Amino acid sequence: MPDRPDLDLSHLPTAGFGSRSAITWGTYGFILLEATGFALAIGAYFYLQSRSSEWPLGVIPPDLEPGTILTLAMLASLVPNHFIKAFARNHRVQAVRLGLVLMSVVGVALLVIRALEFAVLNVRWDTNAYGSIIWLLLALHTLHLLTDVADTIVLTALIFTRHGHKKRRLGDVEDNGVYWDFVVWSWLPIYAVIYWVPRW
Amino acid sequence: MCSPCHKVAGLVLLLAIAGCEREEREFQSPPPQSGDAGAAVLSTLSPGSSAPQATPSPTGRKYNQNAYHISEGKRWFRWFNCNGCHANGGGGSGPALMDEKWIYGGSIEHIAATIRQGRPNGMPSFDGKIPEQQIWQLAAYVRSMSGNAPKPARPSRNDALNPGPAEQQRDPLPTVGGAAQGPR
Amino acid sequence: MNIALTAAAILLGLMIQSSTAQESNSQPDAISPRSAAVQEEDGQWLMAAKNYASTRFSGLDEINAMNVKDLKVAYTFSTGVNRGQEAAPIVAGGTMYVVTPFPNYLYALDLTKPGAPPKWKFEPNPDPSAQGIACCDVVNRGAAYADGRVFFNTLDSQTIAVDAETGKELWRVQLGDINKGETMTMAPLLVKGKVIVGNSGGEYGVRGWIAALDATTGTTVWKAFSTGPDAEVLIGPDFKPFYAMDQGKDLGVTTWPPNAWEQGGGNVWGWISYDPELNLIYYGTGNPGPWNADLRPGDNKWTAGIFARDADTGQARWFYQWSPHDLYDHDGVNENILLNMQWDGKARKLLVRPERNGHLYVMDRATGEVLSADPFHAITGTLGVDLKTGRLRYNPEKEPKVGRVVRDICPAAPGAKDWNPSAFSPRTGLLYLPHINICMDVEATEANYIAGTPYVGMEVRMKAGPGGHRGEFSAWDIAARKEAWTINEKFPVWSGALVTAGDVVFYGTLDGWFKALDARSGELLWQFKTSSGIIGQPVAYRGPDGKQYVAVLSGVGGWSGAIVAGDLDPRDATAALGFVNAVPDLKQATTPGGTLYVFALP
Amino acid sequence: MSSSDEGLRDTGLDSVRLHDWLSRTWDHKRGLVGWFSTVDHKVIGRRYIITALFFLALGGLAAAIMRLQLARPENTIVGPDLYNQLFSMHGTTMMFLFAVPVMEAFAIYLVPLMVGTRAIAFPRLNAFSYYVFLMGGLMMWIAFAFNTGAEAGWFSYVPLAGPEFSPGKRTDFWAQMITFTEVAALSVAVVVIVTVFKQRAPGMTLNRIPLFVWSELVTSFVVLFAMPAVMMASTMLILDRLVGTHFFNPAEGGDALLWQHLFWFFGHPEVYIIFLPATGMVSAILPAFTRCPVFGYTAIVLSLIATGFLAFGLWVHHMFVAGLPQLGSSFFTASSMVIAIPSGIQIFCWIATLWLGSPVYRTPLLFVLGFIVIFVLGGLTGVMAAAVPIDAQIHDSYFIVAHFHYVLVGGAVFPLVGAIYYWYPKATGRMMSERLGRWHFALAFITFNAAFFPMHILGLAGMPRRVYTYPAEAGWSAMNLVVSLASLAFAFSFVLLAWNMMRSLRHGTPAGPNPWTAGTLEWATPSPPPPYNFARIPVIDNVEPLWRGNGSPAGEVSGLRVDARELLVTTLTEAMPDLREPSPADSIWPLLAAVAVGATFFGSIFTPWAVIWGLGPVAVTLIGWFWPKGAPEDE
Amino acid sequence: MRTGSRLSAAILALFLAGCTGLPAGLDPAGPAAEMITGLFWWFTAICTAVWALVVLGLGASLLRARPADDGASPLDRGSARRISATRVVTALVGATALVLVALTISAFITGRGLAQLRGEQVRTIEITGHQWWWEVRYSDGGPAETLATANEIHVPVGEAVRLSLRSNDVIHSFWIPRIGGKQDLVPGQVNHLDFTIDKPGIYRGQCAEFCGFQHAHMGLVLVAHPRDEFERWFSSQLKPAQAPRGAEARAGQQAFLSRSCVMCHTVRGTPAGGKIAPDLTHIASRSGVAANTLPMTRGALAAWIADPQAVKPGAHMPRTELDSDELNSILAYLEQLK
Repeated sequence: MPDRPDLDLSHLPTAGFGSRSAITWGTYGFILLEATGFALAIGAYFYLQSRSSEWPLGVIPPDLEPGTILTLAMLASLVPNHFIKAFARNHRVQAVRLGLVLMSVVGVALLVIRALEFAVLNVRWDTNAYGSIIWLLLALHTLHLLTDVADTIVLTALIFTRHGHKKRRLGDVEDNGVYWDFVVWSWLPIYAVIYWVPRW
Repeated sequence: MCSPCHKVAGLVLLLAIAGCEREEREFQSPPPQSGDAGAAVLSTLSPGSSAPQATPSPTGRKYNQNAYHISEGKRWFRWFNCNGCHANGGGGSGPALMDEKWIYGGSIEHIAATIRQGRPNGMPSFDGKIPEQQIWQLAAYVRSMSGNAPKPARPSRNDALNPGPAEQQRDPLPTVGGAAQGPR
Repeated sequence: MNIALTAAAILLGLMIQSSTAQESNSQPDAISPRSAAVQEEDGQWLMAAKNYASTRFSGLDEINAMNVKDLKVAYTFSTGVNRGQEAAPIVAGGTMYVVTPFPNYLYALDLTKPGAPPKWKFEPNPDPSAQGIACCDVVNRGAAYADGRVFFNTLDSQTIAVDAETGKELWRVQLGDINKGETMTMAPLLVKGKVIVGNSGGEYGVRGWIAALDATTGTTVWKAFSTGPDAEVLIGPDFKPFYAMDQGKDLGVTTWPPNAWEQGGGNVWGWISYDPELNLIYYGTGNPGPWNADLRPGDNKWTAGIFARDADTGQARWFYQWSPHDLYDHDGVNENILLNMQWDGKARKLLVRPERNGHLYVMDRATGEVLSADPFHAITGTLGVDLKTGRLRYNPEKEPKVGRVVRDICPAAPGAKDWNPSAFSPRTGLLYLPHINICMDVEATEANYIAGTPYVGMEVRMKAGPGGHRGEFSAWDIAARKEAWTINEKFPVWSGALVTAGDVVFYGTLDGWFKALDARSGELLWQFKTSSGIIGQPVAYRGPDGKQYVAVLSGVGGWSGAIVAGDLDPRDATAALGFVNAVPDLKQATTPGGTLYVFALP
Repeated sequence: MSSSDEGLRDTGLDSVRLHDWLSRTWDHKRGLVGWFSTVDHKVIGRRYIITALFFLALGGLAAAIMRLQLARPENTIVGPDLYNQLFSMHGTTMMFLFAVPVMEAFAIYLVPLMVGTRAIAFPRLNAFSYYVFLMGGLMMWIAFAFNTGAEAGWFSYVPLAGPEFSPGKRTDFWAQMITFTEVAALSVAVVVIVTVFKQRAPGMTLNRIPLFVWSELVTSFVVLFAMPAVMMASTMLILDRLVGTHFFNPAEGGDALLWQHLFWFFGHPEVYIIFLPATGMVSAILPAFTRCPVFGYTAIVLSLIATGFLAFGLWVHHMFVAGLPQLGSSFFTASSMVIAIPSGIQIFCWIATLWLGSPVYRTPLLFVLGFIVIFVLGGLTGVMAAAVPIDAQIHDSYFIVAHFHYVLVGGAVFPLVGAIYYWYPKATGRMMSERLGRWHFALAFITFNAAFFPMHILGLAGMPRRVYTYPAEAGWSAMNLVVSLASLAFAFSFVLLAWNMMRSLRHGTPAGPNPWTAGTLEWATPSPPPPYNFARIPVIDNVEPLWRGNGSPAGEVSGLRVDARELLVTTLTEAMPDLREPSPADSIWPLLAAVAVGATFFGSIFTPWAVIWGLGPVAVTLIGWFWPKGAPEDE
Repeated sequence: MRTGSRLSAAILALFLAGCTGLPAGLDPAGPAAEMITGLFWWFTAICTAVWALVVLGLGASLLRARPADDGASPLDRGSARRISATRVVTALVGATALVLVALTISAFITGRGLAQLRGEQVRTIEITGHQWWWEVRYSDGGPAETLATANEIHVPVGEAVRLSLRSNDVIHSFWIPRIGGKQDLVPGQVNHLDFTIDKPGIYRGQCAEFCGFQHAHMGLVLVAHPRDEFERWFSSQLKPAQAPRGAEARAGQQAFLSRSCVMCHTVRGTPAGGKIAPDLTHIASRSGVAANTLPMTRGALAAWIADPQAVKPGAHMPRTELDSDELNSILAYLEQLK
């Protein structure tokens, strides 16, 4: 093949944010398939509800307090998360570091509240199908929460090393923020289903 | 090859054999073996210094480990109205079977003998009414109720009203009372 | 409607209200609950229900609401059997007769001597195998005394007559076959020289019957089955049931799938009352078998109902079915209290029945007409009784289904009250009711009939009813058709009740308290902790020393206490046909026992 | 610390030095660790294809034994227990371990080449997915060898697969290994989507994407939405079996049909996950052998997308006789009919392509022609099955067995075999034997029809599916014998293929870069392609870029680093150059992570606590995977 | 080519030898089945035509005469004909859509027609699927007309029948090809299948949903009688079992009641009341044993009782150790249970 360099691309940047970056699209892909999983689990919940003459099945609905506190805390965490994403875009490494430390602490705190949530569901997973499906929903979301909190902690550690200044790592910070948004927003329908649907 | 490799290989082989035994679906019982019932000794007491000998039978071992036999036993347990008296292991007019107490011995040979012969305080004798293979299957299941069967072979819940944690989720209980225990 | 008419209607309503209120205030004389079935008070206790009217009312008034707080143990006696003690001690002359659960020892205690030492002990030696076919513990509900003889049943289906003085056996007859699951646990009733007995085994597909035995020889005078052709049920030309649903030929066959009546239950293991004026005995029939109602389409005559029979011939006079096509194991064997009183302004011969389905029935005992059926307990399983047709209306949402758990059926299988009898005081006009406040989740399953093994077809898981307490003890005003008072108990109340002319009500609890309440207010006046849970029937008698005594057997067991008596495992919610799940904490509250407690004022 | 802007660029390098540099940068290390560390999509893709074909052989072997058993009435070669395991393993293997992986494997191998990029997106995730797939598949078959094979069918209907009726660990293995292997499928889907979205050669606008790439893109999206359903279902199943949940226990508020809804919400799209890439293969093969661009490019792309959407609207037609409300069934009849339209459009476009072009009858084209004849028949019996009254009669009978083998073997395996003949020279540098190929085609085509056509009649004669034997009086014996003989012959035709593939590896005629003078970019690289794929990334102005006058693309780009793995990232729709992103180096961590995840899944078959124990190793391996090592190519 | 045609001729011959007349699925025995069969043939005709046209089109496109290669770029090949090709393809797609609409509508019409066949007056028969046999219950009349039998359904000709289908264990599927259609038996719900039989006769079917080891041997038989014959059958079935006649049969009854038979089977009128296996009260009146795996002959019955696991491996009927006297007496007893 003859060498015919037509298009010189050496001026192109080596990292981008948002939809410019391939990694972000990968994150979107995983968010999409996980959201599908959530949607199916919620669909299974309503399907089981439609097949039962009473709901919940012979037990009282979960206590509201821990779940509601967690929901509010998660919504509040969207604010620092938003700023961390903006700091990362603007390459403000120190601000990103502080923000990630904050998010790690918040994440761990949320996991603690989540543990309390399991305690007040008022039903065991093996009591009946209602118990099974709400445990599944909560466990499914907890898995995502846990993953992202772990991810945040690792990222926090990473960003304090020399890699912290790499634009690419800041892109990772942004992706982690995007994923956190997903963890928060996906919680809202699950919260509604676990805590409010049995009260209708 | 290094000796740890041998050990690992040996372990894998053992697991594999266990898996094969556990999953075998043996529909047809071989003719009853001599010594199957001989293992049952109901008392730990014996005059003199030597303890009574209780040797587990190969039949007992086979049924004890096999998931299919145990699950068939669970089926017979309902079909033959064992659950009428013993409920799902918690007992009723008959004693609880999921606990650690065994009036007439807790080895599979004892349980099989109890089903076969009946016991004086109300346990009917099913000799001739329940074929030998099913007796062993029942006995294996009854043992699994107190967790005394390999966990992967123990049954899980039924598609029925939930009576509590299934056999698979129960912690194995030591077998107390009633009989001399063979090594198991 | 115009205003005047409305005003008149309201006025009328008020008048009626105030008049009934007056009536209930002016008791006890305005209602005359006495009937011929109530004998004069003689200080004895000859039959479990005290009298033919089954009032469990003692005319003794030495112990009253004022002094009951001083009640002390006079003596105790260990029966030597640690199973459920459901019997009523029988007092005749200077002797007390106590029959124990299996192995059904019969003790005679000499009341004339200090501490009431045993006079003799009779051991009937029933077949131990019978223990395996007793659905709900190896209980016995008491003996009966007549003419110097004591009669009682053994678990392996024998009726035995013993000389009251010497303890020598006079006769014994084998009435049932344990290989079919047949047992006997009920207290016999002596009527006109006949011992009336019935069998148990509704959970084993046993065909129920009642029989009258000659008291001197033990030979069967008549025997009436609860299912099958009219000839075997002793239904003849005299049979005049009030409601159309009970009229027809061979309903004991045609209301069953072919041959199903042969394993149809309807056992007679509860209480029998007797009206000497009408010469009728009244008794209930047990649940149809199996519990799974899908396997026995039809009304399943003559189970879960009440028979009135001629005491001499056994011929049925009328029948009424509490639970046609019973869905919930509601045996119709509870006590029938016979009262003569004003009803709707007319003097009537009544039969009062607190039934398991939670309704208190008031019936005309001459005709079998249901006059009222008021709920005395929280009910979800049924929607009331249609007084026109006499039919119980089931709640379609709570009908057990095959393969699906139906939740929160109230009352549960033991009913709002089980066999544990209530007591009626003519002084207060109140009926004192032990309650079981338990609901259940059930799943109907396939049921396999194997003779001598249980035939149930239902997975049951019981739990505390509304309010979370599992028992209640209440007083029901029969005339006013409403509850007078109620107190909650932690555990189901499985003991009988006793009321005395001293206006004190006695009952015991599963965790071993023996309690005395003010009969009018329900106020707790006195309580004593016995060695084990109480499921027995308290009695009152006048001792040879002229003092009033109150006696009760303590010893947990029965269906409700099976978890303790049988050492069952609470991890299995279905243990003891589901009862264990309702009382998983009972093992922490009490232990097995078997002790007679007798109380007196110091 | 070096800035990435400082590396050595390809600008001005002559082709020899360019090759040296790129080879040094992109090639994987030698040795066992190197072998397990490679993230080269061609290596991974090749392993994927070979593994999938290996599972095809196992699945085929299971089928052959089943047909031996069914050759005569009341035969006793295998008993019901083994037979049930065999057909369960056959279905599970063919669907989960062969068809989906092989279709995704072709994407892994070909998509980066066809879109003109040096590596697949997320190459480590790609490698991870392979190890997951391999371990999942192997564990399933090893379990079978130890008498712990799936026994409740590939569809594992509860309650038969539930805790009460499937004792032991057999179904546990099935459920966990399904969840596990679907992790692989989902990972590949994300990888393929991002590769197509962000790594296309400059100028490859949406309407210049090769149809095969389109089909894999749509397939990947279908995977993304469908696979979570089966993972959810199999997770519920294992929970029911292991920890006593009640999802499928009707007594406690669960529902047996919930399984079917979830399973078929995946299971029907699954058919299109297999079929769509096959249509892409057809659309790739046809132009090469008709010397004519595919007729109706836009129509075909829209058909692919429409099929992808509609695939989710017809799962209920697998449940027409399960007792669902009438109205719902009518809707699904209509939707099942509608999906015939996009398929019809593609068929007509292909025939039009043949009409317009000048066909050259080489083996790949023969298989495509065979595909059209067989698949159309299978599609039409599918239309019959979409009608509720007819389905009520033929459902779960051998008619349906015939139908879906016509669709899946005819619709996917025939194009796949064609694709093997077609791309074999690209992957190996040698041609397969044409003579043997023609024999193979003739044998496969005839024996396939002889094996599966009579099944239609068997089904109508009342023979249900999944029976291990049948009575002689039923009158099905003669036809079953024909079916069995033909099936064995059909199985033999694959031996020819295997022989041809193995023999040609050594003895095939050297192929050169573009033996078929095809038009898409993969033919612009040497055969087999070097680790870096393209010495210079081409610039595209056409859907068949190599069919321009001189047989090479419209242009090339420069300015990319050669001393570090660097990719050109382009914009989503217009494929304008946007970023030069680094591409990860080889790593052993994906393998370790797959082992950790695999061990967790394996452990969870025996105890739910394995999930907790497994979290640690999984976390460690994932951190090891993502933590930058400081080597320049990682930056 | 020649080998191909020879082979197809051989296949055709085998088909003709294999089945007398039409396959069962296409030989309707009642109006519902007739409608389904009609729809089937209509679909088959259309689909065959479509397939033939496609294959013809394919052949034509391959065989059409082509001008010599003009050496132009393949990109430009056929561009002249593209417009006409577009028209043809568009038309074909339109035609496809029309055909599909027609087929969909005809499917709906048939579906509605099937729904309308359900009259008001129907006889309901409850079918319960078990691993691996069919429980059949008639409970339309009063409770005393409730009848339980197994593996054999009797219906009167010309009467609308509604099957009420449920399962006690796993999913089964009820399928008798000649009465048209099938319906699953799903635990936890009740499904229905409606049909009418026109012609008296015996119709065979079997479970169509995989249900475990003996899915292959879960046969059932439907017998359609004229009405009066049906009534006779029904009333004879309602009667309890015949008392054994003869010493051997009496011994057989004793053996039956004292061995494992009594644990599972019912013989009405005796203490045997097992409900987990087929009701044997009138077993000798049925045409098959072991869910119609074997014909009702003494030999088959003996084989089945002597070693059920050899006939149906994995079935729930165990082998009971019987000596030959016991076996013979039990056979003698069962043979009298007409």
